Amino acid sequence: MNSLLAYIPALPLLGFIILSLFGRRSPKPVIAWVGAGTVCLAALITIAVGVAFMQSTPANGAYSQLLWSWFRVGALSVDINLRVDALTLVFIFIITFVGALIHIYSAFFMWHDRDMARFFASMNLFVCSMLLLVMADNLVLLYLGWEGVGLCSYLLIGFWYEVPSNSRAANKAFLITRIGDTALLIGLFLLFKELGTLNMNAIQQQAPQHFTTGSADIVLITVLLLVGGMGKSAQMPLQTWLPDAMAGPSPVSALIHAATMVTAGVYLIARMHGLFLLSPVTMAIVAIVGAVTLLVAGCSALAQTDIKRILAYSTISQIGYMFLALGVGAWSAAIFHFFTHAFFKALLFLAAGVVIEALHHEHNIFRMGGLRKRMPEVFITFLAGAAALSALPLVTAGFFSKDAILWYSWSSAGGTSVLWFMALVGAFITALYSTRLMLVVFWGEMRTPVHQQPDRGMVIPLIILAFFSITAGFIEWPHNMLHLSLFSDHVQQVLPATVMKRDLPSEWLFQAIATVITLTGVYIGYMLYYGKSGVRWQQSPPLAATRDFFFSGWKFDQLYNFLFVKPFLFLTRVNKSDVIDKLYNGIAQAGLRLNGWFSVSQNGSLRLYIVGVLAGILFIITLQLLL
Amino acid sequence: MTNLQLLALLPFMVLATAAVVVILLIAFKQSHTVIQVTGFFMMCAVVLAMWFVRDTLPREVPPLLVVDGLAALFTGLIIFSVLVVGLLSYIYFEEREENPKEYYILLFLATLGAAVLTISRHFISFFIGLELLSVSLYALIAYLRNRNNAIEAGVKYLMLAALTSAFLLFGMALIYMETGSMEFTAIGNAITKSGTSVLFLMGIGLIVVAIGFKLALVPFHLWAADVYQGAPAPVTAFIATVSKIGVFAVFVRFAQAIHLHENALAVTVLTVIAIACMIAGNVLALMQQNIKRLLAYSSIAHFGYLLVAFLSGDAGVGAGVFYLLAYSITLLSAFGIITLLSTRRKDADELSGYRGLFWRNPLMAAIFTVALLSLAGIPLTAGFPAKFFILTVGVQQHMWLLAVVLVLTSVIGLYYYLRIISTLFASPPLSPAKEKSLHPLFYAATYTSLVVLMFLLAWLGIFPGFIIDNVQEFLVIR
Amino acid sequence: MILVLMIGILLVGGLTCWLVAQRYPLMGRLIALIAVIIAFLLPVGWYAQYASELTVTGNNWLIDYQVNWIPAFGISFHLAMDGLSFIMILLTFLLGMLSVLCSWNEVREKTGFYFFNLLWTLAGIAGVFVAMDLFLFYFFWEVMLVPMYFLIAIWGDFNRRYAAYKFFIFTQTGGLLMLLAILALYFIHAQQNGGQFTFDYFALLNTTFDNNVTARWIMLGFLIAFVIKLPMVPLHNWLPDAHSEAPTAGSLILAGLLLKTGAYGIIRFVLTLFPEASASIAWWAMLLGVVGIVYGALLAFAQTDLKRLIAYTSVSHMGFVLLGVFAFREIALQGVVMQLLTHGVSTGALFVLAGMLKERLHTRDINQMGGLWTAMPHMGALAMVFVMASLGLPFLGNFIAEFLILMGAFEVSPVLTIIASAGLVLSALYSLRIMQKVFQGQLQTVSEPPKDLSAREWIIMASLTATIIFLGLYPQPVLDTVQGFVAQLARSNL
Amino acid sequence: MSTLFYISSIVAIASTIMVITRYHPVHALLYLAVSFLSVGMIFLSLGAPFVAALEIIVYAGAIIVLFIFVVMMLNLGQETAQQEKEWLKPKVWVVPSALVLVLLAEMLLLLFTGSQQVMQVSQVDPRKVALSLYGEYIIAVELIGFLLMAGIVGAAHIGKHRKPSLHRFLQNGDTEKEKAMPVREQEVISNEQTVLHD
Amino acid sequence: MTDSANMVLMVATVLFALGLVGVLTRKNVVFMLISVEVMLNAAGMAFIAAGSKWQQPDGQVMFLFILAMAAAEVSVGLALVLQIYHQHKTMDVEDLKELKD
Repeated sequence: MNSLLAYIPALPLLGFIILSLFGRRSPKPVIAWVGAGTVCLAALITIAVGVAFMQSTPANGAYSQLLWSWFRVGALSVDINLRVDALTLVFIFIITFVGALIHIYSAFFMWHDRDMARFFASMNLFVCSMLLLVMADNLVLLYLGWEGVGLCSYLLIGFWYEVPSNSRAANKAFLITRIGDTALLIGLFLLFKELGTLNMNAIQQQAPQHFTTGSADIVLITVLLLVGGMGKSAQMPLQTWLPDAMAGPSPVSALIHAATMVTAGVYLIARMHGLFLLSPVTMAIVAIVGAVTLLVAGCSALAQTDIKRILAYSTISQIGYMFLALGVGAWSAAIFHFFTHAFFKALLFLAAGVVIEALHHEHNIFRMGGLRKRMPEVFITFLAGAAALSALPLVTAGFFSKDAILWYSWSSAGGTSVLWFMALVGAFITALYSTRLMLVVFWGEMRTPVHQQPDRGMVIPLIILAFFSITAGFIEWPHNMLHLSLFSDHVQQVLPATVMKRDLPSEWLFQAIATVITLTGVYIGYMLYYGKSGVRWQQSPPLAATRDFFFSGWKFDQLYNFLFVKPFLFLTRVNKSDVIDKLYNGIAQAGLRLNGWFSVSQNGSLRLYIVGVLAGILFIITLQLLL
Repeated sequence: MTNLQLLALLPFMVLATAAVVVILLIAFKQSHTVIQVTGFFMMCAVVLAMWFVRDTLPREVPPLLVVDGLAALFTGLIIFSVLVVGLLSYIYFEEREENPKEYYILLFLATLGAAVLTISRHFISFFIGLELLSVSLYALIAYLRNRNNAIEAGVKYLMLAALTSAFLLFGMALIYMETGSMEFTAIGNAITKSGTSVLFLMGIGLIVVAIGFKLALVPFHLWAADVYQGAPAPVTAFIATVSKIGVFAVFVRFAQAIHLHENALAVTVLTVIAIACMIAGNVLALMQQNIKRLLAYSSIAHFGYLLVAFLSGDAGVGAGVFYLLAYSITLLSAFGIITLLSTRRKDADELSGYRGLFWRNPLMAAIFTVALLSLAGIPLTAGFPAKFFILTVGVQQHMWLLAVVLVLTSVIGLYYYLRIISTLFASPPLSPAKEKSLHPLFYAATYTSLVVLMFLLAWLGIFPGFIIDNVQEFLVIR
Repeated sequence: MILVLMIGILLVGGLTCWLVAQRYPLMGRLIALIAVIIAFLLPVGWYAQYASELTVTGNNWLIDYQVNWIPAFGISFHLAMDGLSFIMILLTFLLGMLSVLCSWNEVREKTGFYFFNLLWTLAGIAGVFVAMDLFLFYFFWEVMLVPMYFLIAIWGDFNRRYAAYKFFIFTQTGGLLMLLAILALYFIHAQQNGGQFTFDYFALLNTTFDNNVTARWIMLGFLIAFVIKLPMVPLHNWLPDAHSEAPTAGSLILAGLLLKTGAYGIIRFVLTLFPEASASIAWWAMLLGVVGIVYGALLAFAQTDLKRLIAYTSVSHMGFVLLGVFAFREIALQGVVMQLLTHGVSTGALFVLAGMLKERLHTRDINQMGGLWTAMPHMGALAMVFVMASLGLPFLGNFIAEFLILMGAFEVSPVLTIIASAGLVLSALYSLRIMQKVFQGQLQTVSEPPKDLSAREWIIMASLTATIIFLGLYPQPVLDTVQGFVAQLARSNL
Repeated sequence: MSTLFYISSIVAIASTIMVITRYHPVHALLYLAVSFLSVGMIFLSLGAPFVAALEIIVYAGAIIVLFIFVVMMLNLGQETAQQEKEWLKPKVWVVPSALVLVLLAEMLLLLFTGSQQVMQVSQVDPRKVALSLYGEYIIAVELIGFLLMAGIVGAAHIGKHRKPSLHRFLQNGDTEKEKAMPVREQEVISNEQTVLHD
Repeated sequence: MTDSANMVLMVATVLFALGLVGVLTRKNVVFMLISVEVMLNAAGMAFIAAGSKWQQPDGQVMFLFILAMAAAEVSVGLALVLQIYHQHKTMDVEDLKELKD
């Protein structure tokens, strides 16, 4: 199996190379086949690898394949070495499998776009980078994938580059994640300085001996890694790029900004759990960041009108859950939520894409409505996704993963009631905005006519994803219901089990509360948005103000604009022509001025020249007198 | 006077004869061409004579003269320069209606004066050589007397030269008064015996005035630009090279004899003068639009550099000689171009006239460019090793201040050299300048000699070793 | 001998170009191309033949050629090549070939003289990289300036004369100070070794300084020359003007090669000749490097002139070099060498792109561009590659370089490295701005859209792209080649 | 002897002051003659009768005549005096004079600090002068001949004027000057020949 | 001290300075030439004094040469004066200012 690993990222890479070199002159079917086919093949190989892995776990818990030595300098030795263990397997499965579905969907979705080749090239490159990210055995290679996905995200957000706002959004996404990336890079330096290696396994092994728990170094390292994760995963306070990133085509949002790339932060923290466990402070920070983010983003999602932005905020919020889980040490719960979330959020985005396409690129949900009848397949799959998102009990995958997080946020050693409460409020909000989305888009009267029905090729991926949105949760049941823990058993080959508090109340109680809250959310949403009542109640001034506040994403953009962008622009504008240049020009000017003064002496007057001679002799004689 | 002494003076006698021969030729109403060719061969004869007598050196001709390696070097330089100046003069003066014949008398007399300076070891020969040079130069500068500026330049030069001659004489008198001798070596001995006195120093100071005037050192430099501009181009070349070489030669000899470098006062004065030269020369040239003036300013700066070598004492003589050689070749090629481009009415001294020269006449512009680069001290040209050697001796003698000033001021210098160069290479004006077709033979000869000069510059720039070795060999002859 | 031949071919080729082009204007470029290719093949072929032997002996110095030049002053014509030199020579001729190709159609008048200057500049640069006699080094140092001056002053843009002056005067100031320092070193060495006057690098390596102050002053003389070339803030002001006004090939050579001579000089001379003195100012140098990174990035972001923008990015990138060099760590020094290579390639490529854009649009103002991806997708894609290289994206060589530099420097000064890393964010800012302003947005041209790359341009860009990707994915050969020198350097400076 | 020296010194200084302050050129030249005469007296007092004579013959005789000749030829008379009067405002001369005064003061100061040994003035008779002139300094004499030749050729060339109306005068001027030194030039050439033959 | 060489020298110095004043203050070229003659004469006087002091003929020999040189100089100088007068109709050196920066 080892030798197969390289093909997983290599196939999409091949697709990228073919498409970028010959894509413009290739006919569309070729593009589609190359673009989607390579990823599908990768998915097949992944499944083969996965099956082999399940059947007989390799000796050291991982497959690995050394491709070539990247660079070796002194003590630093970095190889291009792929490594697949249980955790990676989950990720590459999602990446290739969901990725393959999205690629298939895109083949139809992008059919009419003249830059289809560029789209698939970027998508393939993305898949390749993302695979490298999760398959890397050392942090530098991880960083390569990390930046690579950033690049592809940038390329795809700005895919329709003719619209200036799109390229602005792309830049913003790249820059904000870059801040995180840089922090990550510094973390790497610090790690290397301390441990002398960047191999992740080696780090995990050496860290406990090298660092004492909670020491400044380890806190610093983990915080830096965390910041890196926050950037990629759009966590507070680096979350502002994700809503804008929706400028890209819907499949992009589905793949990159919902299913895979944005969870890279989760992967990183999970992967580096050995370090994080040594730093309780950072763990607490992770949890708090996650909790705060899920609330803030959830509230923002409530007020959005753009369908994709709702989903984007929802994504931020859901990743907040994952962070929360990571922070309280519920490693497998976090990864499980990533697993289920990938399906339903990808589904929601793809479905939204179909809707938007069908309504002449209409993004505003309040100009949609009544699509239930017109687009039944879409409606049903969307409903499955929304249900999973709002975690309707038992029947959706979202319930199983989110419930675990809620439970652990109280019960794990790192959990507290506050975190639990925040998560609970988040669940309520999630249910509320999911309901709002469903009701406004699919019920009510039709405000924009549907002008085309989705292709079959687009619907099939939707159905497959909907299926998984419902059923993916069944592999992992809460302990008190069913003793089925396929997922956590698998993941815990790599990740430690969650440490629990003692003397906990019954888990049933929590599940009941969560269920009630979720249903309440759905109900209130139904009350507020069913029919035409949706708009009226928002007119009162305080509510409107709150709505606007939420709508703008808690004014983070404005804040950053004021704090960073404006001063930066001011600084660059003021110094556009380089102050230091003034200095040299000043010297040159002084030279010319001096020339002017000296030149006066050359006025052609013989008598002045004689005075010059006199001055000279006076100087000499005076000097003689003085010496 | 023994035969050997006479033999040693043979080159100088040939030089003197040249002047007389020219007079005779004029008397026999020979044409300009004949005079020119004869003069050329006479100068060649001087060179031959030098070659002929080289084995008898060093030879003292007490009390006035001494012909040694240093003298041979400087005289060689002078004769070389005069050869080129003579060649340039033909084209230049033949174009003008003036009678050019007496010019050669004066030219050779001035050369004789400069040559005498190089071999003088006595105040009298020093003084007479200097005056022979000066008096001939008065006439040479004002030679084209119908151009107002020539007369003006002549008067300025004459007045200042006479004034500084008076200073020189007074200074000499003071020294004589103090030491009882006018021979350099005797003065040196007297000084070592009794130490320097006030009068002696004052005398030195006054002599420095005269030398400073001739070498156009600050603050005695004010005439330079006006005279360079007003004088005919070949004469300017002569002033810039021959006259300065001669004066520098005697200054070196004098300074060596009286151990000037051990005198704190003199060193201080010369250091200040050197710095002032480097700064003033370069700064004055910055915005100059007239090439002849600009070269005047640049030569002020260059003699500031040369003073650094001078101040290094004996170690610097070799560097100084090399510098003067490089400088002379450079200036001669620059003035050669100016001469070639000058028209009947006006010298080609306006910078604007050079615009785009490279595209009209690449060879000429190339020669000029190489000359300017050499002045700026850029490698591949003679100016670079020259400046390098000076810096070397400067650093060797720990004259950091001078070395740093030299470096920084040559940066200023770069600016105006580059300014000319970029003018040469700028897009040419629309009207094409007409080529001269007069005197194809001499035109070609001048051209060829300028090309030879350019290659000399390059050769010296790349392989200065040969010359340096030879200079060192010559300097040992003393 | 091969080194002499290599330089000689360029010099002779230059003259031939000039002479031939008088009669046949279009022949010049062909001769130039052939000359550079031969010069390129000479060391490469030589290396291919002897590489195996070299690794066995472990001798750093691959070729050593020495003849007397001016014996009176102890000056010899001493050329030698080690791994570092070899790498720089390769870069020189790679970019040299591309610069000839760049000028293929751009320069239409005075071609002979143009290629003469181009080849002589290359010869000077090549000479700088292999000269092992300080006088000879200085000689070549200056030789590369003059033709470059002409390239800028004659074939440059509107403001060319100003730029050319500035370029020349800045670099010459440094050069002359270096000359002073060389002389001081020469005499100190002679004093210690009983009057044995020599400018030979290997001999001077043994100079010891009994006085720290002297050593520091002499070292500063060298350093200033090199950091002006590098350039280091606040001595960088010649660069934006020179780069933006130079013709494309000129910018390519300036950014790709001339700046590298400064870094090469620091590594080769400052660090080896004055280990203690350079250690004593290391922190300040690193600080200035970091200032350069940030300051250059800020200015790059502010520019609207495309070539100027790219020029300031060079300032920023070269800050990394300074930071890395003065960290004295093997990792950082390897990074510096990588940075020299990759920056040469990536920034060179950006300048080539800017030149192509200017050829098509007749402007360098990015506000007048926009949406060019639509018209020129290939160029857009290639621009994307190099923009990404400039912001240090992995896959591409610049990342390796900056990563190694920062990693090495981090051990020495974490704070400075962290600030330098902020430069990475800033580099993203200015780099993306290029893409955003030039290639994204609506196509602005009213008339017919500009044509995409021609075959010749493809060759240029493809070779650059291949190089940068190769360096990004498999930099080990380069690292191994310079390993010997760098490791020794790091050891002796620790 | 000393009385003669002092008196003639005072006369010399006084007349020199008059020279530089006169407006009329001829007046100035006359004072110059007086000054030269008194300097000749000083030479006499210093025991140098030969040069005292030459001073009077050449300076007062030849050179001043030359000046007067030019002054008369150019007709510099009352008009020039008037001009000079206008030019010589205190504004013009105060500063330079002050500078020179400073110089003078400094030089005198230095002279006073110098050695003060008493000089035994003794006659240096013309014979001694002549012997050394035509003995060891013979080359200098020849060179001075060349110097005069340069002066003559130069003056001849520059003095020429192309305007026909003035041509005659100028021709005269040249011949006059040539007449002033004909002997010397002959001397020069003969010396040259002797040297060559010896 | 009456007959010390210094005394003569002082007189020479004074004459020299007076000549210098003349050169500096007069604008008429003829007067300037006259003043220069005064200076040369003063220098010659210093030589005579020095010659007497050392009882050598050299001082007087030098004086002779100065004399000859002064003559040559004056002849060229006056020729120039003639030209100036013809061309400029003035003797004022301040009018000779065409050559300048």
